[in-house]
Amino acid sequence: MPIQLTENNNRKGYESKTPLIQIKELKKYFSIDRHKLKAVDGLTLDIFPGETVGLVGESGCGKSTAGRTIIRLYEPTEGEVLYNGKNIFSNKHREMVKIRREIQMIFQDPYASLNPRMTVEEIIGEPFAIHRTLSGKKRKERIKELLKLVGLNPDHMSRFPHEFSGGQRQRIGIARALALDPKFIVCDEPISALDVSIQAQVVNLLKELQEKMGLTYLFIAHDLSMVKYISDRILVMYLGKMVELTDSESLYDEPLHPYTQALLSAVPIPDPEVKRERIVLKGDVPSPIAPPSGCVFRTRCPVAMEICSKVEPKWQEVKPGHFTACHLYEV
Amino acid sequence: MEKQMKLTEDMFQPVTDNFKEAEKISRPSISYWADVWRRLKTNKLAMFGLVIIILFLIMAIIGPYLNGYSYYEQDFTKKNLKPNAEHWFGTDTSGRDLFTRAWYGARISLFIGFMAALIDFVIGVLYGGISAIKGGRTDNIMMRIGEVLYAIPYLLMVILVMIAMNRGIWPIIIAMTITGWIPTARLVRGQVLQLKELEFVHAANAMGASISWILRKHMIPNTLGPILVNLTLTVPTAIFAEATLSYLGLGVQPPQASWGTLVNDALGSIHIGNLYQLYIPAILISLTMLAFNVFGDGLRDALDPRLRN
Amino acid sequence: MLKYSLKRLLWAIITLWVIITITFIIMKIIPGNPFAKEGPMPPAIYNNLQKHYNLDKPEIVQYGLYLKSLLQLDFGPSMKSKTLTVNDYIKKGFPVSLHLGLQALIIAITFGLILGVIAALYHNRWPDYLSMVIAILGISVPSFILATFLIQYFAVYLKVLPVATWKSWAHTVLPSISLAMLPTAYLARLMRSSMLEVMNQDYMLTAKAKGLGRSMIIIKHAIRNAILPVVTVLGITTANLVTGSFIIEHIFGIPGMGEMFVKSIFNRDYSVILGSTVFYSAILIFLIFVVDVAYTWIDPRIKVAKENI
Amino acid sequence: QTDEPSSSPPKDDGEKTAEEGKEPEEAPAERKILYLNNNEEPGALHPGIAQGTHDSWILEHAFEGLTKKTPEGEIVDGMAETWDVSDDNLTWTFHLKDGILWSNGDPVTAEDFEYAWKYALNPDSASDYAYQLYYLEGAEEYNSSEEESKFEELEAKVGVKAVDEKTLEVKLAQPTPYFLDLTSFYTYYPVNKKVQEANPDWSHEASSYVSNGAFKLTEWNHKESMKLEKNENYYDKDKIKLDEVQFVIIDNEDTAWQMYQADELDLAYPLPQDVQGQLVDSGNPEFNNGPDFSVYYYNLNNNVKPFNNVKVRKALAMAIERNTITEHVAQGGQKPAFGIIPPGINDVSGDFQENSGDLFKEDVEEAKKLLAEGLAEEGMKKMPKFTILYNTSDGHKKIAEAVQEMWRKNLDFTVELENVEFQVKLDREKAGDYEISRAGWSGDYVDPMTFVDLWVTDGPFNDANWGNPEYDKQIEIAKTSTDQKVRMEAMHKAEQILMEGMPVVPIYFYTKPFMVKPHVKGIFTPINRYPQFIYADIEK
Amino acid sequence: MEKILEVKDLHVSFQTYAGEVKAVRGVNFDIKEGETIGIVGESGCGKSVTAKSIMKLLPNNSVRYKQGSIQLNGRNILESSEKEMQRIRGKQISMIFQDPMTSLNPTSKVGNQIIEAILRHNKISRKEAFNKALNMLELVGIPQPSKRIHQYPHEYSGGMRQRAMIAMALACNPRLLIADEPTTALDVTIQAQILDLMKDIQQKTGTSIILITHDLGVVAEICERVVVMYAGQVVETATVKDLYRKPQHPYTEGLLKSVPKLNMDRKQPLAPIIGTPPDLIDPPKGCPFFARCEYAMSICKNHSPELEEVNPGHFAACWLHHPMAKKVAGKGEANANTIN
Ligand SMILES: Nc1ncnc2c1ncn2[C@@H]1O[C@H](COP(=O)(O)OP(=O)(O)OP(=O)(O)O)[C@@H](O)[C@H]1O
Ligand SMILES: Nc1ncnc2c1ncn2[C@@H]1O[C@H](COP(=O)(O)OP(=O)(O)OP(=O)(O)O)[C@@H](O)[C@H]1O
Ligand SMILES: [Mg+2]
Ligand SMILES: [Mg+2]
Repeated sequence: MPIQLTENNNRKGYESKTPLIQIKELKKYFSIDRHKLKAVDGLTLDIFPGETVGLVGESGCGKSTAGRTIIRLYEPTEGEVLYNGKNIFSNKHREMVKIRREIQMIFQDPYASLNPRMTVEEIIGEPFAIHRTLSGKKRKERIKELLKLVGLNPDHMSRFPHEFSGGQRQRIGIARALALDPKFIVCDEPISALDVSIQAQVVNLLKELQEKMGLTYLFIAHDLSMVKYISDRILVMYLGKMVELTDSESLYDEPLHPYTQALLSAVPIPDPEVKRERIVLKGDVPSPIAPPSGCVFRTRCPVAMEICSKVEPKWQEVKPGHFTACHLYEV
Repeated sequence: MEKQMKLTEDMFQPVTDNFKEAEKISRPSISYWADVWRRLKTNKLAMFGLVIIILFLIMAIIGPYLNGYSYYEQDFTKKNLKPNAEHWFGTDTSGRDLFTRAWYGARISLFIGFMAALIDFVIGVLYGGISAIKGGRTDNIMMRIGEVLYAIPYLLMVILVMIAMNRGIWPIIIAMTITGWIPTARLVRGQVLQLKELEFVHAANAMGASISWILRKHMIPNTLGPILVNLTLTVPTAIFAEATLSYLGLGVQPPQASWGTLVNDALGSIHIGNLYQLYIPAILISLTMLAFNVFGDGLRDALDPRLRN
Repeated sequence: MLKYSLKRLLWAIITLWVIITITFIIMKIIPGNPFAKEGPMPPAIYNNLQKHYNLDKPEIVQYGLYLKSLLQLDFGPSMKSKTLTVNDYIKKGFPVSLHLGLQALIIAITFGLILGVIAALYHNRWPDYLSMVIAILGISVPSFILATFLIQYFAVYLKVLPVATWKSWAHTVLPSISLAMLPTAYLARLMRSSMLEVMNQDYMLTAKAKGLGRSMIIIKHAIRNAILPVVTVLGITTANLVTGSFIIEHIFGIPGMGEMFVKSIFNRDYSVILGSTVFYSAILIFLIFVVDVAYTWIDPRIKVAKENI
Repeated sequence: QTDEPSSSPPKDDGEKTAEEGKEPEEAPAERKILYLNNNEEPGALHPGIAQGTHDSWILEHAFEGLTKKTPEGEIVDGMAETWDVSDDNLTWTFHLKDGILWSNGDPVTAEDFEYAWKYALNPDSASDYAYQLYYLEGAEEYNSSEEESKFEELEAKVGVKAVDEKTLEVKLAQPTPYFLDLTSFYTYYPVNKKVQEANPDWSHEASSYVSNGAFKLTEWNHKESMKLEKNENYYDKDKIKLDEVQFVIIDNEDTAWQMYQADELDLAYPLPQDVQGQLVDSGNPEFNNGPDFSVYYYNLNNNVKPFNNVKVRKALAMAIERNTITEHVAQGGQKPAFGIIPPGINDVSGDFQENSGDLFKEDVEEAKKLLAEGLAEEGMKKMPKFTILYNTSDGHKKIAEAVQEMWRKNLDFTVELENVEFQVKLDREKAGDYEISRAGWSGDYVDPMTFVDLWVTDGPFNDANWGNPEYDKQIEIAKTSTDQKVRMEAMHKAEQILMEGMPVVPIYFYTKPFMVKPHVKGIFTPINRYPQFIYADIEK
Repeated sequence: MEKILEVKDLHVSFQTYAGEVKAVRGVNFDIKEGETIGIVGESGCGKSVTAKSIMKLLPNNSVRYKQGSIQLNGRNILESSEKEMQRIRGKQISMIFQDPMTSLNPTSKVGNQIIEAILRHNKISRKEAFNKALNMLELVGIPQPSKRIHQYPHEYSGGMRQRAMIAMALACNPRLLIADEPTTALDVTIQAQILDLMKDIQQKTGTSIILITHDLGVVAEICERVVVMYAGQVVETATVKDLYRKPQHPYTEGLLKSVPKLNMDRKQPLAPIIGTPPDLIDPPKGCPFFARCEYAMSICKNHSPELEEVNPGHFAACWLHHPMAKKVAGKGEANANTIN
């Protein structure tokens, strides 16, 4: 089913700008035992320079896969991603290496994404070494600068990742991502593994850098409060599909899709006196190998209707700049 | 104790310079390898192994010159002498000095052992690494090739090598490694398949790193633990393989000696009671095995991040 | 599963074919002639022999003829024995080698696992060292020495067991032990390291938290998880053991198949070389398949189809 | 019944060892059993296609030819009662004994001989030893024929014919003084024609095995063991004391020796080298050492420089200390060889070898001189790099090492050693792809000819590629003459010429050291055979 | 209500190459029957070590119980033998581990793993144990338990695995359940399910629960009392309400502040606690939070504050509550006021 597009899912007010990244009908299937696992099933989105787009959804709904496919860590099954108007999937290796300078990624697990047997200097210097841009003294200077930028002590250059705390490690990862002056960074749950106080440190840093350097983020997370805080627009995914997309305020103020509503209600609020009516979803996320027919959310949806099991809901702009795919809003 | 303390007002003055200490990391900075070495050092057994290995290496170099005999000179009037002041390890059935021959043998055996291990390592890592990184069809075919190589009669290949290259130490080493790298490659492949999915490898990919870069900078250092242990097993295994080849008559050519040929030559001594001829090379081999194994174990433990704090 | 097995069978046939072809080529490259004989060999005699075994035909024809008879499961006549065909060799030798090999395998698995588990449980304490020393002794005494010693002590000196030949169960004891020594040691080392790995896993803590006793934890939770690498190795080891060991059979005068692998090569007995290679490869490929199936049984997470190596 | 798994023997064997190896006394009628070891699984127990010692040791006891040898080495009547020779020495007529039977009860006929010999000569049989029959008229032509269509015609021309059931007529291609000796050789044994025609594979299993000798094969567990039992149909059965001979097949001297020590074997041959050395001087009554009809020598490839130079060849021969080798390396009481023909053959008067004496001397100084001269003649300054090729074996290795060391010490050059598999060594010798190679030759029949024959120009075993017309002439004389005196003289001359030219370097004459348990009596060792047990007895 | 567990002045250290890691340095708390308490604190502050000490599950070769006691029904666990502990574990105290992926044995069926725990502590037949396990799976809301009981962990989803862990932990009706970050690895919707389930079960069985987490939201949802730990020490304990309303320790306050509120202005930066916790090999002499504290005073640097009752039932370890601090604050700078 082709997703109905309204101006490429653009946010209101952005229509005139040229997007930095245009994702069109992106699909990524994994084959497992001759079955197809539709990890990402039709993602269409424009990301504009200087903007932060949040990507939320339950664990396993395809967020990381989407992020990784966008920067071509995976080859897509279908669809294209235009970077500055050029499809990155049709690039040859040489051109791709060039693009890799401008597109970076921050990984979910700060420890796992740093080679435990490299010093911080080597880790942050790796992009320079791979692209042979800076060397020797200059490289060292730049590494020091980067460390300072992310709030680390440049004297710690010769240390190993295991000698740092979680927050510090994530900063090393950020420094590495910033090394080549990227334009676009996919942040794949950069804070999920950290505890609250450190989460705040990292998020502050990311925002600060965005302001300073005009960065564009795709911010993946499943912690809605943090995503809301950092994102301009938020895309909600469920089982590989886009479920809802709008700017962060409207998403929180009036979530349309029942899944979004449940998601929002499930966020625990650190205040014992605020007792919110929680929508506890029944059952588990269905297997992406055999997704339910019709609307993929219907098996857990508290307001499922008959039609939901038969017809896949259309992607539509319910309000200006607020898109969703749900039969409740179909006319 | 705080209760008895005299509290004064100025103790309760706010301070502002406290944040300076916030980022302090008080744990001593110790590099990965220094840490490995430190842990290795505390492992007495591993150090014992290392000392023996080094000692044997030194003896392999200087041992044959220590008592003035040559490894080839026969003196039948002095055959089958038990170890004595003149001949420290005794003499063999041809009256050759066993001390000299034992250390000359160490030279050949250890050389074969180290070279075989090194070659296994290089080929195994490259082959296994590339196979795993490339994955899919390439991997399948590369592994099949390994399987085929493994199934072709080993001796046939040994003979082929010996014919192609004439006899000598190198053909033996090549004969030893001709299939020896396959287990190493499988091991590395298994490791790399795991590592391949680790985030830091993806990170390197995302930066546009090439396969050789990833292999060099990320895979090898992180598989070094099991590989090194495997290597320490390969060294003695190769020494043995040479012994077995000697038994089959494919070992080094006389009058050169290796530990394998010494053991082999002395096999008959079991019937006539000059067992020292057998014991001496056998003990040297066993000690080497022991040394490499305890060292390998120690290294394994030292490199295992979960055992470190 | 059936489809998967069929696919594997197809691969096996292709692999076998490649193995046969390469072996055939090597066999023809290396010098030596099955009929060379000390003493006068008038050309007529030589020609008759060549003709009798089809060796006078072009090599490609010989290759074709061989493949053809293989398809009929006929490995052809031996060029050295005018009495036994290669099929006879296998029919006669395999049950013997299988018996010996399985017995050795049982010893190796039992003791290897016990030693390995004990070593891991008492990591870096004396039982670990003891088990290591036992394992080292197993590795560091070549089987031909060990076998000779065992005979000398138990059969010649104590006279509690027969020296050699293959007649009663008593005759199988010494060869089984000699044969089992190396794999025992190897499995022990392997089991130790994988046990160490498993003991650090979270689910071991879960088991402990349930209040399970130590031995229960090990039996029910640790061993099954740790045994995977052992099983991997067992594939090849079993193939090697059940097809006989030349040295052990040679020393103990056992009518197994091991001799055929080595002697046929030394004798350039072409049909036996090919026959033993095919037989060995088939067993090897089959056992690797069994191992892959065993993987799924041991660790339900592993899908057979994914493991198509 | 031989296919039965070895379930019964194990028991008594197990008990045997438990009883400290005393021969099983529980055998009801005190069966006399001899326990032996055959080194290898026989390749064929068929007289026509048998191919070596491992086969012949069994065949010699299971079969009997027209003639046989006494323990003293004399040729006496076997299957044939009497024989006549024509004046030209070309036609032999054998008259078979009466009442000679196959082990299955069939009578042994002259036809069985004719059939057997022609069977061996048939090119299709691909017999290794068919050339032993080339002395017959038309034999070589038949055996070397390539066209199958002509086989029948050629077969008919072969000089052997059963005149009647009891008479065998043999026509030789040329007079052969030692033909009678040959008739005791296994290629000349008969084969039961009826059995062979009914079941061409009769010799593959004990169950179908039929023979005409003192013993019959009753059990053959391939590659494992064999059992010979007394043949009740044998005409001379009263002289046979043993009831049974049990062979194990073990190809490892060390193990066989250990079995002997553990009383599992009654006879150990061959012995491990080190053990031999100890036993030779020990005076152990179980130790026996008979002469062997073999010589151990080194081939020098006369086509390769500088071995084309006789002085170099001589120098090499003279610089080897043979006593050291026999005493300390081979250690089997072997005799240093200064000629090529081993002791044990009768000359016209006395022993041929003794009459020859030492045909050259060991002399280091002389050797040095000769080497220098020889090299100079060849325009070489020093000995080039070369290799001694030997087939893989510890014994050969040790001798090669000793020779290597002697040449290094005495002549001051270093030779390399190279071992290859037997099949490769032979192949390379044939192809001339070697410099020096170790070799040995065991006489097929008891006549010096079996040795001197080897080095005729372009002879089939002349791997040294040497040639000397004078030598060839002497051989021709010895071959054609029927006068023993003339023949022996010619062969003495030939041996002298050979040692003068030194194409091969003799090292030693083999011996046959073996151990027999004291309770075994009557083992004898014909000069070119394994220890024979046909008349052996066990006395306890 | 009766106290079923009392941790008194617990000190736990680890022997490591760099020296002694003083992971827990004087922890006091107790839990009454049927109560749910939360232990919160940043990563590495000693929560898990405390929990594992209660089960005596810390690695024998490096751990040292330096001081203090853990009283379970009046018996000191630290003095119990391994045999006795085996009887206590699973029966009296159960534990749920952080990562459901790795905490279940991958090669053993889920059912068997539960049955095993039941059989260990009850003298019943395997059949009965099977039925009990089936019940437990049903209780924790696993659909089609009779089918699921025969499946392997990898055939379960993450949430189901965690529920299986809970079923296993509850199988022998333990009196105390220690849940060490039971939902950290799960996403919010599953987390909500699990938390609901735990509440539910507690109501049914009256089990006491110690919930360890660093997610303040989770604590707010289901706990009655909270213990805040920092650098191996308890810095504050109070009822949930008191703690969230009026945190009495700057660290607790910092923790609460660093969480973004859903209705927060996106322009305004978050307020994290600066810096990282001290290294426990060489813990500071004074207040461990000194280096990160906004309200630090000179006394904090060298003198460690005691845990004292600030308000009824609300304990905190901070010099700011010392009368003198209030006096100083009253004189001039008003920074101390913020905390109250
Ligand atoms: N390399 C792969 N091969 C096969 N399946 C995969 C692969 N990577 C991801 N998947 C599957 O694709 C689906 C989406 O995974 P993905 O990692 O994108 O989820 P996610 O939304 O990032 O989840 P989380 O929040 O847990 O990180 C999952 O069902 C996962 O099992
Ligand atoms: N086995 C051990 N050996 C040495 N130090 C340890 C060990 N286990 C824990 N520690 C140390 O004890 C301290 C407290 O660890 P603990 O696991 O209790 O933290 P936690 O509060 O549970 O943190 P998290 O939220 O990350 O689980 C840490 O500094 C840790 O490094
Ligand atoms: Mg993800
Ligand atoms: Mg923890």
